[in-house]
Amino acid sequence: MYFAVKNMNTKPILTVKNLSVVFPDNNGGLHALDDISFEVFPRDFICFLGPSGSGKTTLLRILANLLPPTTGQLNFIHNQHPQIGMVFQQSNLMPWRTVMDNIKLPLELENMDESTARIKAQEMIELVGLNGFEDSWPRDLSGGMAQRVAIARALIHDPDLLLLDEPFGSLDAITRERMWTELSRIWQAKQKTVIMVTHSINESLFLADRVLVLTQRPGKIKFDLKVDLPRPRNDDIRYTPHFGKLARKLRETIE
Amino acid sequence: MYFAVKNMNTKPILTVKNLSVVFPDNNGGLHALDDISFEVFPRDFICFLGPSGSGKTTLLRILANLLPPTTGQLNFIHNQHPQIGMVFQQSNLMPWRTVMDNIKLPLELENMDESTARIKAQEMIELVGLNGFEDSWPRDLSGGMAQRVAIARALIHDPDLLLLDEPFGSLDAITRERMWTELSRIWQAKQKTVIMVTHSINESLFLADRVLVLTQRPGKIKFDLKVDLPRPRNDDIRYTPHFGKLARKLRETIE
Amino acid sequence: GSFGSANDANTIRKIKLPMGYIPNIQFAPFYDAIEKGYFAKEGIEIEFDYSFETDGVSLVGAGELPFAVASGEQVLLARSQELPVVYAFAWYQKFPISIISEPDLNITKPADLRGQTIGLPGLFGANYIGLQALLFSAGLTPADVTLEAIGFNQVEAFATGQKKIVVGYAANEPIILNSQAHPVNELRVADYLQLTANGLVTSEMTIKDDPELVRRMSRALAHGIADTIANPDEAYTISEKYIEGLADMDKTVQMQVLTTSIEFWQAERIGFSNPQAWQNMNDLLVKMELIKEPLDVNKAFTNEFVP
Amino acid sequence: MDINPLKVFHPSSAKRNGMWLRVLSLGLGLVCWQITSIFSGVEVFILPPPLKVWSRFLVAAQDGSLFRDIGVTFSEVVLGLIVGVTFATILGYSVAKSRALEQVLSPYLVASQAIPVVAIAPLLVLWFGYGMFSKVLICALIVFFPVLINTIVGIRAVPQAFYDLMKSLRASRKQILMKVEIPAALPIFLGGLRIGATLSVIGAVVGELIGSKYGLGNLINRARVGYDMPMVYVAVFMLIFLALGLYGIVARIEKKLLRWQETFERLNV
Amino acid sequence: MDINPLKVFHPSSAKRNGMWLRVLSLGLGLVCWQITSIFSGVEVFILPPPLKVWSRFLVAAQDGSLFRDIGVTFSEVVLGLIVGVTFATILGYSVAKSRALEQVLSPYLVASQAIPVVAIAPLLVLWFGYGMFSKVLICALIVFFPVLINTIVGIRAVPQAFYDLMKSLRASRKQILMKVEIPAALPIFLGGLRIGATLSVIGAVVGELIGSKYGLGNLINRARVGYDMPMVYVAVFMLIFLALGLYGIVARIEKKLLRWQETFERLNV
Ligand SMILES: Nc1ncnc2c1ncn2[C@@H]1O[C@H](COP(=O)(O)OP(=O)(O)OP(=O)(O)O)[C@@H](O)[C@H]1O
Ligand SMILES: Nc1ncnc2c1ncn2[C@@H]1O[C@H](COP(=O)(O)OP(=O)(O)OP(=O)(O)O)[C@@H](O)[C@H]1O
Ligand SMILES: [Mg+2]
Ligand SMILES: [Mg+2]
Repeated sequence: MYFAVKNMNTKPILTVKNLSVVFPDNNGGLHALDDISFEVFPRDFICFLGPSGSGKTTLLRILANLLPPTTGQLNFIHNQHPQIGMVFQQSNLMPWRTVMDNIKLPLELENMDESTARIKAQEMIELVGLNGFEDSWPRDLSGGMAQRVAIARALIHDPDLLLLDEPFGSLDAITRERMWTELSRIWQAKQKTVIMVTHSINESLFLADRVLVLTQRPGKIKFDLKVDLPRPRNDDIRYTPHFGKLARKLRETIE
Repeated sequence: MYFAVKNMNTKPILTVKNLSVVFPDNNGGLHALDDISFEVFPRDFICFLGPSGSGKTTLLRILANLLPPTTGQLNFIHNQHPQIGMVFQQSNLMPWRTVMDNIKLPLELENMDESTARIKAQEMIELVGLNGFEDSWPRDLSGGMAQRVAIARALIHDPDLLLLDEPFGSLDAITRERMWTELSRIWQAKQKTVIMVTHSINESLFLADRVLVLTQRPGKIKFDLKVDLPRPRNDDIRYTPHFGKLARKLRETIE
Repeated sequence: GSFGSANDANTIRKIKLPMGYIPNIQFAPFYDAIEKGYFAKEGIEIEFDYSFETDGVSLVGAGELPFAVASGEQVLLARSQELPVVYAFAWYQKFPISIISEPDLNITKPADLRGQTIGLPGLFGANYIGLQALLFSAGLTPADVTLEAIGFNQVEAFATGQKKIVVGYAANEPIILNSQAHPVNELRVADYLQLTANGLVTSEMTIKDDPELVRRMSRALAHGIADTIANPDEAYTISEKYIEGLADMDKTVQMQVLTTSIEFWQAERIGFSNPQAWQNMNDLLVKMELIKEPLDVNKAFTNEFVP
Repeated sequence: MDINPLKVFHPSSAKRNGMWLRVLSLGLGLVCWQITSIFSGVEVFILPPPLKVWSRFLVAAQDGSLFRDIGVTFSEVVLGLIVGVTFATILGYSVAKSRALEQVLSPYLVASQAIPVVAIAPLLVLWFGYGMFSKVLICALIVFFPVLINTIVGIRAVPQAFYDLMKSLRASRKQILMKVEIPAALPIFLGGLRIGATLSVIGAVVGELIGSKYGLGNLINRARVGYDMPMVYVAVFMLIFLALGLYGIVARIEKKLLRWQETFERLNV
Repeated sequence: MDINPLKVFHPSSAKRNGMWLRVLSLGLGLVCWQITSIFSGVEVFILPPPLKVWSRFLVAAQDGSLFRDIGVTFSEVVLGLIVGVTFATILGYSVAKSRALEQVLSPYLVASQAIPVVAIAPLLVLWFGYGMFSKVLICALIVFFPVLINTIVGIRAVPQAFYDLMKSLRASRKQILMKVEIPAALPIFLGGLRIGATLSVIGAVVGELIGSKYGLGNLINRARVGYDMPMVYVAVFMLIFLALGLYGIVARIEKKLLRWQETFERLNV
């Protein structure tokens, strides 16, 4: 058992400064995010918590370079956008690709050769428990199965930065906890940086080093919680007093 | 405070007998549901719990008459399909309708006059906390907001039977609990029957009279739990020993 | 089907007349005859129909219409396919096709065409038949020249120098080209061979059921032609009423079209068909393999109704 | 890494830009034409310069006959469009809903497109006369197919989820049609209508060439026979304006009904 | 309430049904035709009965000239289709991506459709000669527009979410094109191709009518001038078969590439 150690002399790989987003609408624009600033260090696991409509998805879209901020800055280390694995809030599978082909898409984009790609994809399929559905079309999957395909797709190309938008939202308790454990394992083994949006306090405490809570629209950072629970965390940790204390703190800020 | 009383001499409004579903596939068909039988009484609030892919959505689709079962029977009282309000797993909003128009769709189908419909829709919009977004297009909503629109749409026409497929999946803790309370209130006030699919043990215990647990594919009913917690239930009930006991029971069957 | 017959002279008979071409100064005799009441006097009211020649002949053959204006070879071709059409009145006495060539080529007789490339609308119709007739008259065959199908764009092809020899109507393309300052040499088919040309076509049924109608049509038309020949200026003025846009066109050119056409209408007895011209046409079509075996030309035309 | 500030979208400025671009593009076209007609060496009576066409237009406009021709062709085009679109939509919807119907009808539908009008002209004339009716029929025939195909493609692309929703609400067939199928198929259907609108103009001209008294197709014929090339161009331009007008109407309808799509006004495509 | 057992779908039996339906429908069509030609009172040389057309076909097939005409028209149609589709796809894609380009080009694109070929035939002939090229050009021109419009509609219908996904994976423009835009726009694009395939046949015939030596359009002209109506019908049928063949190829491609759609084979529509 060890503690996640924040190495204070590594440089942040991402600095977000005074970020705001205004969407055009009919009366003066909709303020989605307001003056967001934070830093992300290598190997951080950050969770964003916040009410519906507080701009969490918008923030992830900015980090993934899918949306330019209205004002503010976003700086990646070496001014270079890292390789990203993203799970969108909707599973976002291509209906013309089978499960297998959806999962190996990122490898295809890297021009990996077909047979290696298939082997890797098969591993991911096993990881998310979808053996036997390799050749199914997305339309024939259940909601949770589609989400698992999306998770597999985000992880397969071993990205530096994982951006996860409620990735476990429609998974049952068991599958969800299995995925938590898997994600922790991958994060520790492969030295990834993870930024994840979630609704679940338990989930954020189980997984994150740090939880950032956003306010109601326009989203501002209301609370920055360092999660100093020992790792690896397992199910028992939820019944420890420290966990309870952190959970209560989060619950209070949210309310 | 009172207990939900099962009136044993009322007749079931719905009897499901030996229901099975096999989807065609390339090797012998995919068994989604196997030999499902249960009865639903008026004013029941039933939750289905089960792992991803166990056939929960399939079951709701059969109850809504969207899919014929491969074998087995489904009998509604008086052989008449009741009026249904359904929340789908995907929010299923029509992209060419604004929030307001999406919510009042069921009233339009009943040919309610426009002004009354708008007033009712406005009430629902307030209920789900979307004031100010009446004229937004679905593409400009956040995931949770879209889900709330879908919930409003399912409730607006005051249906006899509510079929809810993970309706609160992508809502944050606060909104979710507000919606729980609202749903309980509506259920009690308006004498509805509710069949709901969920992943959350807490959610099922907080809301249901009865929790049915499905097995891994093919889905069979593995466990039928009567939830004899007093109503109205509020947040405190979660910390009572009886709640804890029921939760542990469910957790054990699921694992 | 059949159309009503038996009219007394008092009732006006409405007749739809397919002209085979769009309104044009060449139809001046028809306009003249209407304007001066020659048709009305015969109890006939003409409604012009400017559609394709073959459609008109088909409809006459089918008994749907009593008359059409068409060329002689059409009658033979149609009869070879068992359409009972009969040519009752010869309007054009001479075949109106010309070979138009650059003066530099110095083509003055059909034999000069040997080895040349010739542009014509297509390998069908009056242009094709006229050209073949001319080639045969000089002992040439189509194999001795190169034929290019260029559509009805002879003027453009010639004016831009794309084709140095084209086939066209004597009363049309050469006049237009001259008016655009393009001098041309012209070989007229009519100068080498007598062939039957445009006239009034009717059917065996009409002749049997209502010979009087055919006679009356012929009479009115003969008057129109005679008057036009006698007084082209008057006919031109009348035509302006019937031809949309004629007033906007270059009058000297159009007048020249009319006077050139009149050369082809001149006859001792207006409307009379020359049996030799029919025989020649028959032979030509057989030679061109457009009809399999010679027809009895005497059934194809009649001079019985010529005034 | 600096990222550009988000540009808030101004619909009015975009519209103004569009206008300018269009005017500029048309002006450029005219200049090109003038230059070609001067330097290409093509004779004036084959490719007249724009000014000559313009003055021919002024003359023709004064005597009123031009407007009668425009009126005739316009009526044929619009009537043909209405008839063709009506039948195509009804049939397209039925075919989209029934594989069996498609099997039975598709050979005939394709065949109806491949038959050259000239070939069946005598039959058309026999059955429908030389009047406006036969031209409307030809327009309708040529409009029919694109609208049909796009109706089929549009209806088949309607997501199953919306049918489920409507069925769960016990919607009638008519309600499903009105509230789901029409709006969902609209983008593709309107694409078919765009194609149909321009093809209808072709149809009218073809019909008029077979045989007619008035109309712009007839005017072209008349002018060509008189070697009045400027007039041919005037007629061609009237046809172009007719097509542009119809197309513009469809585009306007599209803009209004498909506001919810607005792919362009989204922030990043 | 009893509910019918779910019927498991058998693709092979559906296919067999389709064949039968099609044969039945064609047979019925022939019978109708024979009856019409007997009882309608229309003369044989305007509407010849099927048997007469068949025997004319046998005669024409023997001397080989029919196949030369078919070959010529076929080449024109296919080449025109290839050229038209290529340009339409490239331009449609560009226009779908740029509102400005659309503003500049759309008047010309619509205009190009409204210009009757007959009116500019002399120019076409002048610039492109009398050979196959000008016919291919006309085919391409008529094929162009439907494919263009459907490409635009198709590309614009691609969900934003897939662009987001591809961008997050740092896909290149080409990869976005190949892996998202083409497959997503395919159903609508193939609809355009269906329309284009049949229109291309019309284009070839129109082109041949302007001036040609060979080809089925030319054959129709020749046969009509010779009052050989059965031959006209033989040529018309060859054109129909050509169109049906091309359409069939597109339908086959569609079936193969759009397996994932399979709206029909879904359980409840
Ligand atoms: N239309 C279909 N065709 C073929 N198989 C299907 C179809 N719909 C569902 N299935 C299969 O049936 C099984 C049950 O699916 P269902 O959607 O009912 O699961 P679920 O319990 O709702 O799961 P989740 O919690 O992940 O939403 C899955 O294995 C799925 O792949
Ligand atoms: N493209 C857009 N145009 C206009 N408004 C938008 C757009 N995208 C998001 N918004 C608005 O921005 C706000 C924040 O949306 P966002 O999707 O980031 O919320 P969220 O925190 O992810 O919520 P949820 O938990 O419900 O998914 C919402 O009010 C939404 O309506
Ligand atoms: Mg979100
Ligand atoms: Mg489900």
